[in-house]
Amino acid sequence: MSVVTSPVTMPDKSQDLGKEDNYLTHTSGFLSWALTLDHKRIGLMYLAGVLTAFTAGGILALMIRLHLWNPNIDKSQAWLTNQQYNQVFTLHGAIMVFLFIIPSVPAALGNFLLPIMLGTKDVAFPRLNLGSFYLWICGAIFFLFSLFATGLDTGWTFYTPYSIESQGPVVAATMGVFVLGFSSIFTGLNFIVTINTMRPPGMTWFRMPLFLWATYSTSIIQVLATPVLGITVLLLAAERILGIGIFDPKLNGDPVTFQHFFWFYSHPAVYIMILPAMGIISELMSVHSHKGIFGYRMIAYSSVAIALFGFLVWGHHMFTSGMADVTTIVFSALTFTVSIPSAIKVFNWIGTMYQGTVVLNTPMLYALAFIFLFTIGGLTGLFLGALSTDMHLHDTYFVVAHFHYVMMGGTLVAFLGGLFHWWPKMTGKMFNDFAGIVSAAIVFVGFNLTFLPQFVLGTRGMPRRYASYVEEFQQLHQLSTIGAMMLGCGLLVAGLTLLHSLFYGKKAPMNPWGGATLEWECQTPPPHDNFSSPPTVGDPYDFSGIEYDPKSGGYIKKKK
Amino acid sequence: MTVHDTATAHHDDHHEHPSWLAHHFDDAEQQFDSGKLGMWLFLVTEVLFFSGMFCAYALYRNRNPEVFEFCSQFLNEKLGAINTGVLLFSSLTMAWAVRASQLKQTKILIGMLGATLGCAAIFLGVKAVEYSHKWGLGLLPGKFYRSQLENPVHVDNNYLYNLCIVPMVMLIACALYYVYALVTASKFHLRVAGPMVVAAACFFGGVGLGNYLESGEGHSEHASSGHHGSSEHGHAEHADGAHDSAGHGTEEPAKAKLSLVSVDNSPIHDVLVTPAESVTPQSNVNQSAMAGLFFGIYYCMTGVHAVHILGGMLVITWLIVKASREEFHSEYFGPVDNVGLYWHLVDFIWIYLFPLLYLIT
Amino acid sequence: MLPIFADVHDTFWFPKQASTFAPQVDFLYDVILWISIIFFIPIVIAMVYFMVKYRQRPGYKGSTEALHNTFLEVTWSVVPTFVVVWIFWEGMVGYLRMQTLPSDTEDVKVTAKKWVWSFKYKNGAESDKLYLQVGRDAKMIMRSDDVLHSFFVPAFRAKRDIVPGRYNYMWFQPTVEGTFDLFCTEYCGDNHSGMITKAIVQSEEEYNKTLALLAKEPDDIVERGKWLYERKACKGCHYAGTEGAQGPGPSYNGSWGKPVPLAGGGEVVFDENYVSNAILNPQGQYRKGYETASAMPSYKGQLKLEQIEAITAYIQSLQSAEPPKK
Amino acid sequence: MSAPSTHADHAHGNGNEHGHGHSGFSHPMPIWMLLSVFFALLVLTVATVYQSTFDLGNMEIWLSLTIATIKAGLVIAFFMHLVWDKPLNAIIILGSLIFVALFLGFTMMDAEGYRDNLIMTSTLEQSQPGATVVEVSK
Repeated sequence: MSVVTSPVTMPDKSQDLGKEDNYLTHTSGFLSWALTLDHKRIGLMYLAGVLTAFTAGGILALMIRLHLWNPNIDKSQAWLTNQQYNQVFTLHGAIMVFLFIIPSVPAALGNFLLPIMLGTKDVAFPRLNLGSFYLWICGAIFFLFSLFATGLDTGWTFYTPYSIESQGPVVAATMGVFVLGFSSIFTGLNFIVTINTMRPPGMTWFRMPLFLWATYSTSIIQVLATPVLGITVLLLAAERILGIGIFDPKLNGDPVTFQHFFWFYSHPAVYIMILPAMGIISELMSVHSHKGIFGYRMIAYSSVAIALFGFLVWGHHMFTSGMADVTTIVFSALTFTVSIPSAIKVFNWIGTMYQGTVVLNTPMLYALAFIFLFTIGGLTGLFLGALSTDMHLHDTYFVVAHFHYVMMGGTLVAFLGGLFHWWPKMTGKMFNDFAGIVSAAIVFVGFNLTFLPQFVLGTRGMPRRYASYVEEFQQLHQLSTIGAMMLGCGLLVAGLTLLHSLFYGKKAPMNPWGGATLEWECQTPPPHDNFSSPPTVGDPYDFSGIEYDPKSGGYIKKKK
Repeated sequence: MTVHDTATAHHDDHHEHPSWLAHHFDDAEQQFDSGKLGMWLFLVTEVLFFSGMFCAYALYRNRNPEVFEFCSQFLNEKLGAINTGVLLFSSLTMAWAVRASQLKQTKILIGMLGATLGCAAIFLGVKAVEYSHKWGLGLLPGKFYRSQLENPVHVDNNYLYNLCIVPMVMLIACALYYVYALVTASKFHLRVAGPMVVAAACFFGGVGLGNYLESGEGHSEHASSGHHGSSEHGHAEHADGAHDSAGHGTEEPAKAKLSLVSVDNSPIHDVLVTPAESVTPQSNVNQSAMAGLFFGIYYCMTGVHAVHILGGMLVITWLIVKASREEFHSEYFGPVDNVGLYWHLVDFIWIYLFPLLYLIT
Repeated sequence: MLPIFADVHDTFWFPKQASTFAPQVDFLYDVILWISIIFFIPIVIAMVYFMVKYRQRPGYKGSTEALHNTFLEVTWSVVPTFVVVWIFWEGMVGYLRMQTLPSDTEDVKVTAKKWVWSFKYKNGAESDKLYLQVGRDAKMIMRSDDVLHSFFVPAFRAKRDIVPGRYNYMWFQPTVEGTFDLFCTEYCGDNHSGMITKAIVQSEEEYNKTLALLAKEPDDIVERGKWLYERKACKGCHYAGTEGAQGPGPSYNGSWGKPVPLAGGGEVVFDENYVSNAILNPQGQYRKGYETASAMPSYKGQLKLEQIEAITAYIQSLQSAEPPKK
Repeated sequence: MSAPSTHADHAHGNGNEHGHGHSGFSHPMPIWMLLSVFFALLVLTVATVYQSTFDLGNMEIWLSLTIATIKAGLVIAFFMHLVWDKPLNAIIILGSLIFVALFLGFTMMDAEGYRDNLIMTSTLEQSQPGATVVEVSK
């Protein structure tokens, strides 16, 4: 544990490159990273991990889209066989959900930011934090195994009884999910404890940045919902190995019960994915508008409300599976309750821009793209929440488009925005803003081109998970494929922009955007212990007196 | 899970950090509160984790109550009750251990932790008897279910011996460790090795106890037992050949076609059975799609619970090591307290499992 | 004005409205669409307007004060609440209409199996396409033989999962004669996307004629083989066409009378004997290259000897065709 | 929640010499209380075994669950010393029960609703891989 030697007291404005002591240079060597207890390094390792997973999942997505260029009625002309196609979409879903989206914002950005934003030295349980990371690695290995073994083809939902009789390595995949679940639980647990017990003097609940509120709400879901996923996949594994019969209709088990179990986690999981993204947007909108957030309390409360309501609506994934009528109706009614807090947030974000000073840089453009895309995602949810329209749209491309608007147009875009926003803080390097803006534009256009046609496909009745389709759908599919290629290019540009900055980027100032939260009062990149003395906590959205300083290229706080 | 006893004795802060206080905490109380809150949250995840199985239980019991009534009689409620008592006692010793750690009574602390460990081992020993007995009868989960009711069954119980292999190895290892401690006369090693030997031996005590209750006593009573809990001891299965038609008035042995079932994954067990169709009211229930489902749930619930016991034994051993180094005192007893919370939760789960599985009438 | 997307005709946006449910569903869809547009357009306009008006530029300095307006916040919480309550209500009413079975219905027993549909009618007729009578309420009594499936006819705006271990029911009333796509929309394995058939809506007269025809087993042995092939779930896995399509099982085309390699090693001649073995006792008869296919069920007790002969005759009749490449 | 932790000059300078002096957060439980809780639990266990010998019909499960809940309550309140703990911890653990109830409640309600549609498999061929059945006539 060489990492925890005593930190050198930081010189306040050290500008000598190479000699600077920060969390990146504090110690060196492979073990100093592999065994680090520093939340910032763990966050960075998570970041590398989730981005790798995202690349893998993204390549699989492009394979899906390329395969669907043709209707593939004639199998000999098809690029992938049906079995291969099924494996590709299964792994695309599983990797994106379990390895990328769920840990993306909370585990990668959250780990890095949460203690700094809160003004503490570390999370409450640094070892547990490292443990979660290794659990994530372990889960990723299980998934890799599924990828290279005979091929998992159950869909990421593992619906029984297909998952009981499928030839794929379902047990390995479920173990992967189990382990990843615990990784997620421990992260959430760590964050809740950190926020509850370690806030420095002055950091009251309502002085917390909204990102922390969002992370806190997310953590509640992680702790409450993920264990149910754990037991579900464990029972599924037992079902395959021992044939216990709980989910197997051949043994009088009930597949609908599996769906209840699965969605009791997996619906709240949707909020694990989107809530931290909303937190990021709250930060981005206010910092880049240089304007206090509109209706702070409403946003904070709505995060918690979404987290709690999120537990009441899982049944809307099962409207056509033959649930009882009463349950169906109750779930439909509850589903609509979630839409309200989400709507409130959108209005508040727009209200934040009013009369502010809006800087249209890369993070802000991603944030604006988020609002556009997330609003579409949210509104199309109304079609699916209403029972009679859902009877038509369920399990069609409409659903596919809807959740990609929320998960990808929402979470991914916010994640990218956040990544660009905090990149200077994390790496100490500024990226090329123009290239970033170009990437945001391509991603935005490409995304809409990919998924808008899918809404139409869905209303026309194109079912999900089809390796081949009726020829009348071809044009729309091709449009979608073109969009996907474009989206891929946009993401590539974004990635290259960030990579480029690592090597050629200018040195980042302490506060490049003019933020008022604590991480901007911390050195860039932050020192090993974050704050040598407890920071003075003020209003996280008080931008008065923060002014641009041409000398350093960043913002500084003028004393009033 | 627990608070770090981090050995990182560094700090350039204003106040000194003692070795047991992690560098990122301000004071002992903050560290304790964090650890405790973390533990409670972990317990929440445990509760929800088990709730999945309770949900499955409730669902299928509600759907097929007769299956649960029928199958419950194969569970020996005496063993269940004994195990409940053992776990309750271990909870007592664990709570006492927490008290001892707060008062820095090292000897009592080690004794109490050792007692808890021993109780856990007894619990597992009894469990091993229960499991192996059921396996021998073909009372297996789901599709492997092969029970043939209360017909003459000859159980050659090799499963129990197999289950005892690992504990036996553990016992030998602990004994060797104890000898080593004696030889080196190290106070620390003696303190650790003592409870471990006792605990490992307790497992076999549990096996003996279980065997006594399962075979010795049940024997004389089960001849008159019917199926639906009309008798106090409904576990009416194993017996030797003399009992063949006693529990089964409706059937004439002469008509019975007997099958010889050999299960080939272990030394051959010859189980004399009648085909299911000759059994009247239970024939619907006594099949893998019905009773098998119950045993699927039974093994999942008790199995996952047993895994938690094992996990608990590991952390208690860790506590014994720490306690032997005299690390705990009134400002630093978080680990004992938190492991205690975990242990009580395991007990808590069993408090529900016992009546729900064993006491259905 | 209202129906911008949905229409009684087959439009670019929606399939034809071919059941009594369709206009209701499309109506609600259109209303929600309008509501969404009414919310979405102002949001985007406000966003773009603020982006331009308050953009950072020399000589402009915006306020930094955090705003908060209770009236506004309450308004934009309460108004959407009423809107979604209405949407919920409409959706529920429509759903209940779909769930309430009318008393006099034409019952069809639907069996879904990997990856074929089978429809049984009152007169004992059986088909792999769904025949319906226009203007008459049809009730589907659905069960699955293996995994989850889902019955979906987009033109009817009707969908319901088929869950193994239980019956699921649905009903609808076709209003237009014609042929419509019938999809399986719940993922069911390798050939999920091939589990497509047609729903054919006919006039009363034609419908009765079709049923009568379907109820009769053809006399010609080859025809009968084909008839059985289509009805006994062979078609889901074994292709018989010449277009080169391939299923999870070996194709019926070609290689008749020639030796074929077996998965377990060795060869066997593709003849009457092999066909009947493979039908009655598929385990151990898998052809090389098809081991990974999902297991074929045994047809012991399901097919009579002369039926197996008819299938054999049908397979034999296909021998001239070239075997498709795997 | 962490209000007391903010007074930084908490007296813990020499951590090894604490002996019996308790700082603010350790509350050793008296032995008589531990023992009496334990005996109460034992008595309840005997009671629950005893009640199972009567045929109480539907009441039986509720009675045994009630006894189990009392026992669980005793364990939580005293052994886990929740009564002396911070209210937050109590809220957390009791709150989790709400979610358990939600989970069980909805799933059960639904299963009850479609119960009539189920096809119960009453006879299945009992095939077990690896088992050979030899028929012996008596």
